[in-house]
Amino acid sequence: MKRIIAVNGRAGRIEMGRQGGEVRFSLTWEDAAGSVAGLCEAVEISPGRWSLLWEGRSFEAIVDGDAVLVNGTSFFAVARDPRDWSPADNHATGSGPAQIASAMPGKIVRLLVADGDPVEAGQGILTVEAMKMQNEMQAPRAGTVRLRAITSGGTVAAGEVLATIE
Amino acid sequence: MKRIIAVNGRAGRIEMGRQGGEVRFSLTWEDAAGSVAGLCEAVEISPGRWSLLWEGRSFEAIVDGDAVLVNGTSFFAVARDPRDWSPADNHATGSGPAQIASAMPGKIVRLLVADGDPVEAGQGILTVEAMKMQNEMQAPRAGTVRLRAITSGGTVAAGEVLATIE
Amino acid sequence: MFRKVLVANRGEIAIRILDALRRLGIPSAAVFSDADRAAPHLRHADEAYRIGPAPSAQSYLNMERILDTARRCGADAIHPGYGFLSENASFAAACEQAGITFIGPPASAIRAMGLKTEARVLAQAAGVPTVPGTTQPVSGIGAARREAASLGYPVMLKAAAGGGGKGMRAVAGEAELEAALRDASSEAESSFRDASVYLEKLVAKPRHIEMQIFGDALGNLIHLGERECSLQRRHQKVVEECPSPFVERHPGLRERMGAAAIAAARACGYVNAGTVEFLVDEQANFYFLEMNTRLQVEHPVTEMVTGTDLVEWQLRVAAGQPLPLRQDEVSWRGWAVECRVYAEDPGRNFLPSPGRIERCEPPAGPGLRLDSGVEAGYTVPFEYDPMLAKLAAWGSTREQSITRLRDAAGRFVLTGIRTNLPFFSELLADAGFVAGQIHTGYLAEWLARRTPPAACAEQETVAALVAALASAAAPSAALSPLEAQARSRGSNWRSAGRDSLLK
Amino acid sequence: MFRKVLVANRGEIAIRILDALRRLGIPSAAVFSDADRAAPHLRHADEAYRIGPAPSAQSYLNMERILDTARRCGADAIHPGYGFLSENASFAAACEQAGITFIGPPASAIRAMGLKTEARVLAQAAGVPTVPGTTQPVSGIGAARREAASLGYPVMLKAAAGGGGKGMRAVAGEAELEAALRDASSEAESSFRDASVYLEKLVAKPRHIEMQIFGDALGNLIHLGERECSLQRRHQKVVEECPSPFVERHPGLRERMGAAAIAAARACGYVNAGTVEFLVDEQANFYFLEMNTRLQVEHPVTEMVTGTDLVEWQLRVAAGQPLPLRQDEVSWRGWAVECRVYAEDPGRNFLPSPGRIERCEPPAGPGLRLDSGVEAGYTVPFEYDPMLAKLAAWGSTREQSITRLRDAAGRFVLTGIRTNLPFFSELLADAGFVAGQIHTGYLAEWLARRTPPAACAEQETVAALVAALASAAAPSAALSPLEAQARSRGSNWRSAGRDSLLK
Repeated sequence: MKRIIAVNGRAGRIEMGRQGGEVRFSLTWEDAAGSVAGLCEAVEISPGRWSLLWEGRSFEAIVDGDAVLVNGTSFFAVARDPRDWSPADNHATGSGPAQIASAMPGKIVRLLVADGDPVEAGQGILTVEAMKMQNEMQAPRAGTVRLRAITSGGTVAAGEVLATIE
Repeated sequence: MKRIIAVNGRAGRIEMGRQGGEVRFSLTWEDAAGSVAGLCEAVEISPGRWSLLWEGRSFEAIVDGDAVLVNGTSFFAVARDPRDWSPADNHATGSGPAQIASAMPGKIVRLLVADGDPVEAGQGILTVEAMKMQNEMQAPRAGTVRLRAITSGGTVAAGEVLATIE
Repeated sequence: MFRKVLVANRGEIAIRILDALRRLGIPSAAVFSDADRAAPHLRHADEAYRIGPAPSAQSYLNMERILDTARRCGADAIHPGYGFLSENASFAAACEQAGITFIGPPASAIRAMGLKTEARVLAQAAGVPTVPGTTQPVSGIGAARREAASLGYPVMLKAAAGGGGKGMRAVAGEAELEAALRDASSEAESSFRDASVYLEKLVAKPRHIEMQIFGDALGNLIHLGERECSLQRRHQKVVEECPSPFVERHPGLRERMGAAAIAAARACGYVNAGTVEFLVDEQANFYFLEMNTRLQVEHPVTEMVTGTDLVEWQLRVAAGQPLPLRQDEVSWRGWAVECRVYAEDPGRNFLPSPGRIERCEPPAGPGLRLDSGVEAGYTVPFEYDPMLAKLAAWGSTREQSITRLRDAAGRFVLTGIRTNLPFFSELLADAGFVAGQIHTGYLAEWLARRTPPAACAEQETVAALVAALASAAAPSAALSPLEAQARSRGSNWRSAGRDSLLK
Repeated sequence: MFRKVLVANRGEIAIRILDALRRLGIPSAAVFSDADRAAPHLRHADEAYRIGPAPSAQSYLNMERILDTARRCGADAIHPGYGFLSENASFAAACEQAGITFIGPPASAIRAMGLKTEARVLAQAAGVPTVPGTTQPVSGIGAARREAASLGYPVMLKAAAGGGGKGMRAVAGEAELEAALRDASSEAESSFRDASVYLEKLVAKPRHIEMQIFGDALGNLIHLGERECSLQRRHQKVVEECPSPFVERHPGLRERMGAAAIAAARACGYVNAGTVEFLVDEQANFYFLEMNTRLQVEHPVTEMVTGTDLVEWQLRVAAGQPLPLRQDEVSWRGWAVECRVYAEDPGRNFLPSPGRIERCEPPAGPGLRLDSGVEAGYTVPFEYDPMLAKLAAWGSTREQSITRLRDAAGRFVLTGIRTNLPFFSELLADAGFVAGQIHTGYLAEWLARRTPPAACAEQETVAALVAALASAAAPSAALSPLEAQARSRGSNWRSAGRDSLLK
């Protein structure tokens, strides 16, 4: 099995194969800071909870969305089958209008511009409130703002695109 | 919705219907000790965990296999759609050879009789051990014992039929 | 005792109080907003009543609705917890008028301590020290020079109408005074349309140390020692401990601060649990800041060290019973440290992180205490504050209590949302904190200077392996690896971009 | 301190020790059998090594394999926990020979206390009282009359070769003696092929009270007070507390029992944690029973009341450090009660209930402590003992600690398997227990006389409603309602049929 992986922003490739109860693996980081290969025993104790024994060392790893909690330390970690992935996937974020997405779920407490307004880079577009804290979303570049169907007082989900800058 | 229910061995019938966020129900016990009808608000908080508000009172109920834990007290409670159930279902346990099922998962530590032996009521058939405790399974009535494919040292599941008395 | 007590709060403090009521055999009623139908606190109560829609103003702050609910369900007392209506004198008065016991101080005491300028005058009259300074605006540079000289440098210029750090200037010596006065006045003018500024002695590296006091209706007033709450972020306490390492090093200080706190409380006719907050300078001078006329968030550390149950005391005292202990029966054993577990992402500048909790597996073992408001499967709503739980550890020494708490923070598995637990794992290992060398500015300095710990290479490898193994079972990867590469989480707090949160 | 410590145990006690090692910064190694690959204790250790198949004899009792694992992983000390190899003098000696520190007493002390008859002689020689009686068989009815008269009635006839209650007769007065001697001898003959019987003073309604002692390698020996462990089922402790309500009522008794326990320990050159068990009669006479030369299951209640960490002490003392406290520095505060949470079904005569745990949601709040060996999703194996966790509560009074523990037992959600938590909810409310009127036979009497509480009609209705609501979502019902009717669960312990469990 081969996977392209990224752990806390560090990219690499991993190859592994089951060998009896054990997993033989070879991990190569793209930053060329070295590679690591070995044999470990990995057991999924209950859904999402893994126990790994690797050269005597005991690790607990818990899958938490796109993070993995290893002995209490959280790593942003994703893996993808290279066959499911084409280089084109990487262009999605690079081009087109800049998107303004909510960093957290919450309620829109203020719209600071109107749809179609010209905006400067860094200008406040709207304010989202959650848990008694307000977070101002700003224009990543200058342009014309296009508000999605949002209203002051409405609720938003984390990552929801609220506006674009054209 | 109609259900035939049994709570800690007490049988009854329940009819209920959603009414907005609330459930209107009517429960009749077969022992004629009364019936109870009312309106309650039932929410499944997370899978298997319920919060019920009934005339102001707040209850937490957790489904635990064929039991329901209500505010910390466990009730053996099953419900069945009357359409899925025919009176014939009740005859399964009444007739045929008597079954000897393991009361707990464990290991067979001793076979006390051989297949085909005549046995008295109450005679020990085999001994199952779990958690340092041994439990002797006895013949519920006199007859000829038929051992299933079991061996001393083998493991058994809870409720597994180990022998029959013909 | 009471026939039934309504708890006008939510979250961990509602559960703390509801559990105490159940243990005392007193029937309890919870209240909830529409956002809280699934909240755990309902299931710790005998009864639960809806009091309105999600916004606090229409539910947990809705006095009429809460009083009406209490009346209708037959409650003869209301416990307000902390926050919400707990320091609302009108609510306490409305309870009194309705013949319902408000479990807290009399409305008059809340009112006396509620206006901070009046509280300061009241404290001074009771002989409790306040930060030296003028209470009237300075009338010009000449007057400022004279008053600053009599206070002694360094001094602080503060806008009379001020707040939030605007119109404030620290002045180290007379040479800086004129320019500072000009700047502060100008900033005060533009911020508050009032150029008046006044002078206060500057307290360098102050500690925030507070005294827990308790009074009964028979006139007894005692203190239960101090809590050190100097670790603050944006004026919010994040770690509290009992006793204070500073007070421990200064014999007699606890007694002097305790006496001052009791004097302040007596001056306003205080009954029930209260906390007198002091600013303490490096020379062990202490100055009255304000009085919190309610149960404090951080009461567990006092309970652990004094062996008391302050919520039980609140109920008993509100029912007219005497305090369970005399002052000379109060004793302190060992040390307790508490951290406030919040739904916030330390990896993204402590941005709120409401949402569904997948796993909630608290640590267990000697000396640990958890006061929790959440459970696995619970969706933390975005409408209320981000506190999920309070995790505290007792130890026979300060070192042992810190070690236990740090270890527990690292082993607390709470997934689905982000929490500040990783922040505590690191902060509780900081040498300055472990040495007890803290002040109210310490945490901001620490956050600015800290170097994120290098990732453990073995753990990084295990994370990669498990991500790969898990992907074999269930292909997730909504992000491409290059997108993923742009994201990082965990220890990179300082570089997480500029602070875009508004208070 | 040690380079690395191997913990030769499993379950909650392995976790208790591994956590203490981690907090002290000492690298740790766990061991596991094939049945325990998924057990939580592996994940509390830095390293984990397989030591054999499921049966204890081939894994946790496999001395060579454990020693070899310690050598190969570089451990310089082994903590045996309790049970398994903890009281095995040969293992302690083998560790000593291999240059590995056995964290416990010297092999010689284990050996001296291991043979119960020798231990009794050793205690007598050290001036520690044992139950008065003959140690030689009585030679006939005349001798029996003389000896019984000198002991004073009531007396107990015991088979010299006996055990398990066979050949035992209680004798209230001389009139009963001759018949009782005949019956006892005859039963002894048929049970053990040895008709010899001897006489002991009968201790009526005895309490089991034990003293925690601790020694260091420098010759210091102190006691940490007593634990009352009189609530037993089949000679197994089920509830333990510190202090003992009986000792509290008898001024000076703690000091006398403590001195006796220290004398017994000193007589065998004791070092590290140990427990001297006494039988105590209603007149506060106490008699040496035996010494447990290891950490005791119920050590948490002593820790909670004395504010100590006995596992940490064990490690420090084993590393040659002196005891952290002198006798006059030991203090007791409040009360702690513990219950042993077992995988057994009180509704079916306490039948073992291994299997998969679905939910594991321990209670939280003031004064609670959990020492747990399990988690949600864990399958409790049938190969080992049924202890899942120890739940304990501290309170400033005995009443408060009992109330907190009872409440916590009732709120502990542990589903998928059956546990004895409902049994504790009921037992901890028993008036006799609450009054502290207990003895070693109390629990058997209580189980025989208890009336199962009537089901709460409202809860019964809710159970029916939720069963019906849940069936609408997922049709289960492997049983027809009439089959289901035959089954019942929960409170019907007494009528659960005859006891078919063999010891």
